[in-house]
Amino acid sequence: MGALAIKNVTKNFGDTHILKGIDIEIESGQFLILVGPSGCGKSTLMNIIAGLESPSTGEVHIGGRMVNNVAPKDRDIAMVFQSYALYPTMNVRQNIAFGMETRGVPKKEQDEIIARVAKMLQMDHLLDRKPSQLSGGQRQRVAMGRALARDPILFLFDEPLSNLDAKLRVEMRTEIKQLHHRLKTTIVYVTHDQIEAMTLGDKIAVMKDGVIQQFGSPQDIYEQPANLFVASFIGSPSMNFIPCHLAEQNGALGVSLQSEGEARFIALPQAAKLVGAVGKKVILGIRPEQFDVVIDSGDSLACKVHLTEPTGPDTMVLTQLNGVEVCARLHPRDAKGPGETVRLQPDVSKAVLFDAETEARLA
Amino acid sequence: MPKFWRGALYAALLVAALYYLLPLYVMVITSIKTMDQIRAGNLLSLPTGISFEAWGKAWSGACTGVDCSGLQPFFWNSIRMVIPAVLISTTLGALNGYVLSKWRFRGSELTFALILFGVFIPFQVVLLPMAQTLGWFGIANSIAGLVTVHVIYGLASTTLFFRNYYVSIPDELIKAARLDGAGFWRIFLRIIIPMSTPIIMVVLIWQFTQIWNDFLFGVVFSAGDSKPITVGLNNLANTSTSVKEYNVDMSAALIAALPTILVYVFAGKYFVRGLTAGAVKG
Amino acid sequence: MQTLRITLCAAAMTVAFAANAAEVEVLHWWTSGGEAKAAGELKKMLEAKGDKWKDFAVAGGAGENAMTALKTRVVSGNPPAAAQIKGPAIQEWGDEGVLASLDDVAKADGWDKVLPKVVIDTMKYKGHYVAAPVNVHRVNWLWVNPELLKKVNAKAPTTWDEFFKTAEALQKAGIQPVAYGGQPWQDSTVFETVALGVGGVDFYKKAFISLDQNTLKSATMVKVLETYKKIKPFTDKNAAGREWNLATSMVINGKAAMQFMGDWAKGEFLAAGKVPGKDFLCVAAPGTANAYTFNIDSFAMFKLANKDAVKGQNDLASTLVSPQFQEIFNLNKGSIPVRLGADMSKFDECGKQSAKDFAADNKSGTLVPSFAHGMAMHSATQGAIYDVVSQFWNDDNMTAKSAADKLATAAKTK
Amino acid sequence: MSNPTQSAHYGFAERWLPRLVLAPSFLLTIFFVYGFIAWNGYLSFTSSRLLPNFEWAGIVQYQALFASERWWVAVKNLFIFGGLFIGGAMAVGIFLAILLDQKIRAEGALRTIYLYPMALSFIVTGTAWKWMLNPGLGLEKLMHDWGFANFTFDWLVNTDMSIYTVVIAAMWQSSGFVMALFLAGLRGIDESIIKAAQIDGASLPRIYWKIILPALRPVFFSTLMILCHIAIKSFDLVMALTGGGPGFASDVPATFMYSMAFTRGQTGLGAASATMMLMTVAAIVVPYLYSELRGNRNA
Repeated sequence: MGALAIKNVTKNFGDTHILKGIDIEIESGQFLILVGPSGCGKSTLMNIIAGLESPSTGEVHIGGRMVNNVAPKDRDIAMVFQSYALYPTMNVRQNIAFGMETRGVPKKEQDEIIARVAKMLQMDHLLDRKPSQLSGGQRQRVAMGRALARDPILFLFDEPLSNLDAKLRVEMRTEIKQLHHRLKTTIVYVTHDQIEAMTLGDKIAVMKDGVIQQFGSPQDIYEQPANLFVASFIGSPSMNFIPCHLAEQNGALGVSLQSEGEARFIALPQAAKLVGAVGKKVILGIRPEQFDVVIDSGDSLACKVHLTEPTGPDTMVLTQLNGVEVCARLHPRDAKGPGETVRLQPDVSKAVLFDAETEARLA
Repeated sequence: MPKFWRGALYAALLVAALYYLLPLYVMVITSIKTMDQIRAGNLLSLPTGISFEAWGKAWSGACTGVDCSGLQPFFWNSIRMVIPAVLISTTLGALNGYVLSKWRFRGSELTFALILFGVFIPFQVVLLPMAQTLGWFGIANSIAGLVTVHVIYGLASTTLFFRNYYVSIPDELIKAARLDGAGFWRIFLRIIIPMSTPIIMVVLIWQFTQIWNDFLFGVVFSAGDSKPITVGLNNLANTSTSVKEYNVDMSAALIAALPTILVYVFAGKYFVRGLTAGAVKG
Repeated sequence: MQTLRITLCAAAMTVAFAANAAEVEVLHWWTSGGEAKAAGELKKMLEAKGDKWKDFAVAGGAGENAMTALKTRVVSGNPPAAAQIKGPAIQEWGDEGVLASLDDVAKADGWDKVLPKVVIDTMKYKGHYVAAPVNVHRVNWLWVNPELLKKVNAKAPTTWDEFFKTAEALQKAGIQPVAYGGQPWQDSTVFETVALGVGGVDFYKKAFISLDQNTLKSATMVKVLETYKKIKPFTDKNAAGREWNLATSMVINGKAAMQFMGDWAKGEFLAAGKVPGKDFLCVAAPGTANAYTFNIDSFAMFKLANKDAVKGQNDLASTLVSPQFQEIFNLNKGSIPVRLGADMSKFDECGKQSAKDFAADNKSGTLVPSFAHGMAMHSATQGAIYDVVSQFWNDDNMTAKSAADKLATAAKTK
Repeated sequence: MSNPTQSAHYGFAERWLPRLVLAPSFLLTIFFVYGFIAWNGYLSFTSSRLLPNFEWAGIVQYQALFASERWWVAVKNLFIFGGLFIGGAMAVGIFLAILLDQKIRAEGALRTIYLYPMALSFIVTGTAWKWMLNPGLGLEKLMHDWGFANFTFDWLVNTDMSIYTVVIAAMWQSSGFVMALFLAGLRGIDESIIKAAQIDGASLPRIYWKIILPALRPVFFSTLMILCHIAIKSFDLVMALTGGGPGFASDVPATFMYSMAFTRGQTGLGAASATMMLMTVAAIVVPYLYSELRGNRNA
């Protein structure tokens, strides 16, 4: 059994069902991301893993051991909190030492561990300061140091970067990733930021309304989203969703796209999976980067540019297809100004199709 | 801000200060006058000379009934009453606040509401039942009885103060400490208490003044040798020989007020600071 | 019955924390000059008998705070050995079953023989002595500063007409005619004196002992009230809340000419070194020369579990009634001894007069209990009547007629 | 998501300790507050006189209470006193807090001066106030000495006005505390809101009236509760200053109860009046507590 296994865990507060049957299993050394909008239950799940709350039903296994009835301190875990939760009246050294003190680690050993952790996180010079004398980034570092000192089999990170400014967040993200590479410990990481999820995770569990929508590798989730929600949540700018009808034309299955009065039938590659859905309302999902600019081609559409958003390497071009706003990520040299027309060709080989009613992926 | 308004602002503040200081001024000035000066002047007139005779008399010589030991014994009674009462009620309040904010359980909110309502009951309601109960416990008319009464009826406010303060301490701190292996008591002693200085100051000051100044419980639940200073003062001020010695009355009043005034002068800033730190939240 | 059981139960518990041997805790509110001196004498005599006096004085509000303290002490099962209780209140406390019998002491000291009947009746609850009397006060005195009266060529008034004539003359001469203390019990003290003077003994008895509705609403009562209110213009504005002895000192110091007050006021005159008959006069209040409103101070003894304390109680009771104490105490307090035929030689004119009148009025049946001093009615009724009297005195818009009606209603309070 | 920390299944101590710690206070409250309320409630239906007894007498005490003129005077006084005192202390306190918030020199000293009356017992200051308000000794005499012969200030001894002297003294005692509470609130307000309003061109009074004071709603309510509670319980204040007088003109329910139950031997009537006081308090406090605790749960 892996480092962490969650089996059919539910959590109810009275009539409110926070978690509705969660199943997750990861291997030792993996980096698991729990991602989802606020209120999806990810923090509750985290607390259950930590033992700070108990599940209504189901089991939590850590390191192959059923820990439902094990106190948080005995689960061999460490946690980094969103607010860092540093003890305000203790200096950094005492903050790190507190847990070891409680566990009865000899003083000498404590000092060694603190020295090692401080060196690893380059915060030797902060050891005698109080949390109130530290910057946000430094506090974050101390909070991680406190977790590292524990040397647990499982690290829990509860949105550790969301209180930092953008630049620092990127830096710390990298640092956490490096740390993971170096230490090879198992990490469970809660975030609502999909970029963090993509960049850090070995495995991502996308949650909504107390249910795991999809559990898989970042690439899986990006390319093969299980449903409309996952597709919309992961990726920035978000995937374009174009309502259309699935039709058959000349023996091929496809959808019709319209722009500026012009209509094109686009044949879809995964025809085999779609046979049963012919005639249904579907939603075509195309990521912004799956558009190419062409001079003229049978499958391309003339689109009028409404707005451009240059980001440097790319330029986002907003236009309309089938009456909905669509964003295309283009090379700056291909982008046209607002009011001008650009011919776009969707690359449907990677496009996905959702059932308009169930929002589940068809292909 | 224009100069004129700035001036008006200070003027308003000074007028207010005079209003607050007037009774104190009258008390101090009268206490150091002799009776002749009091008769000759009016209540604001300055003394022609300073005399602490009245203070001495109020402290150790003024008579109530056949007892002429002044306020001194009552003062020590109050000290012996106020110290344990304040410490016990503060400790209990801190523990209650800690549980009610950080270790909630089914029914804890209801318990809080029940305790909180205790702040508001008119104390006249409890006098007779309390007297009987203290009799049962064998601590009627003793300092121990008074301490008990003050602890019980101080609980509601101390609990409220601490609970409201602790609510503003993030729960994550408790979670972190639990992951660090600390239990209920260790978290309280090592994490919560060190963070509580502002609110402890508020509660100590509050309880000290409340208990020191109490008259109702004092007059009802004390006997000859356990009377607190407010009762002693009342006896003294209402004991009238044919000449009312205003200077002795005022000195006695000031002696009775001195501890609380000193507390406010020297610790008042902690009081305001503590209130700012969350005691009045919500 | 249940009360009794609870009290007994509580009393039993006091055993565990009983006070030191033979320590007599005495609750009283004798805190003013003359009173305190008198209490000091009692303490001395008791200590001569080997008992320890534990003072439990509660000042303020004519014993209001003291009653509160007493009540909670009794409820808590830890009553003082003795408390200053008098009049019908003795019966009320007796009803609660908390008073101790003094029959042994009374028999040994022959109280039945030496005390007048009115006193004996008051001290007994259901045939047993439960309280020891200390003195008899006459309430219906008028205290006069003769020097001030001389200035307007007046003599001490004996009728109400004279009184008001004198008062007007004094006022014209720029002298404050009446020293007054505006506290409910003082309001009622003056009121009952007026009632006795204007209405007479029978009226007084019917109104304040029988609480007869018709009498209380009668035209006489209206007249009494009107007369009472007529005094107000002759008092000063600062009277509200003033202690009685401060009012007395106004007469002593020549700031006011007269005061209606019981004979405890004399203690203040004497303490100020004034000589009766010369520096001040004591005369029966207008229209009351042949009547006597009495106020008997007494100490009721509470049941105590501690045997030694009981001995102390008996010593105290015996001392209180003893001729030596009666003399010393009453010389200080301004009242007269309760014992019949006590030696009055050391007493001053006022005291002698009072003793003589007491004996005479005892015979003629014109001895009436003072309601203002809790001698005539239960405390609840008395309180309700206090309320009406004080309200009438203070509220200048209230008519005498409506006050009389309110008195009648108040008298129904149980 | 901030859920209250929940005890998990494990750990007997952690599950029961909180309850155990709270238990003494809970039991004390149940017995000494609610038990005594019930005790008192029962007494109000008995014929208790000098001492409590337990003979059932029905509602006679309430009938007597409602028929008592003095009780209604006390109730009326409570409304006059409560209204003026709460309004006055609130207004003065807020005003002073705003003034002190203008970056004043010697703020600390002024704050202490405004706050110190809170530290004093009315048994103490009543002595001084009584003297100052006494027409023959205090202010009136002072003004006469200064040559204002027609100045009169006799509220203390005036049946219609004596309750207002209680208001003056009570405001003196409590307004500084209100000031402290509001000052604490003002210091907690985000300065950028004020800056934004200044950029919008709002005048200072307008900023306070429209933006800052509304933001202090919670402080306002807790202060209101504290003042209500002081007003209803005010006892030593009235006792020390007027003793309920002249007559019973400045009686309030607390002093009414005290004199009935303790000096008049009408314990049953006193208990009935205490029950009425309690119900008044409950009518104000219970809805407040309810909304307060509900609010906390949703926060």
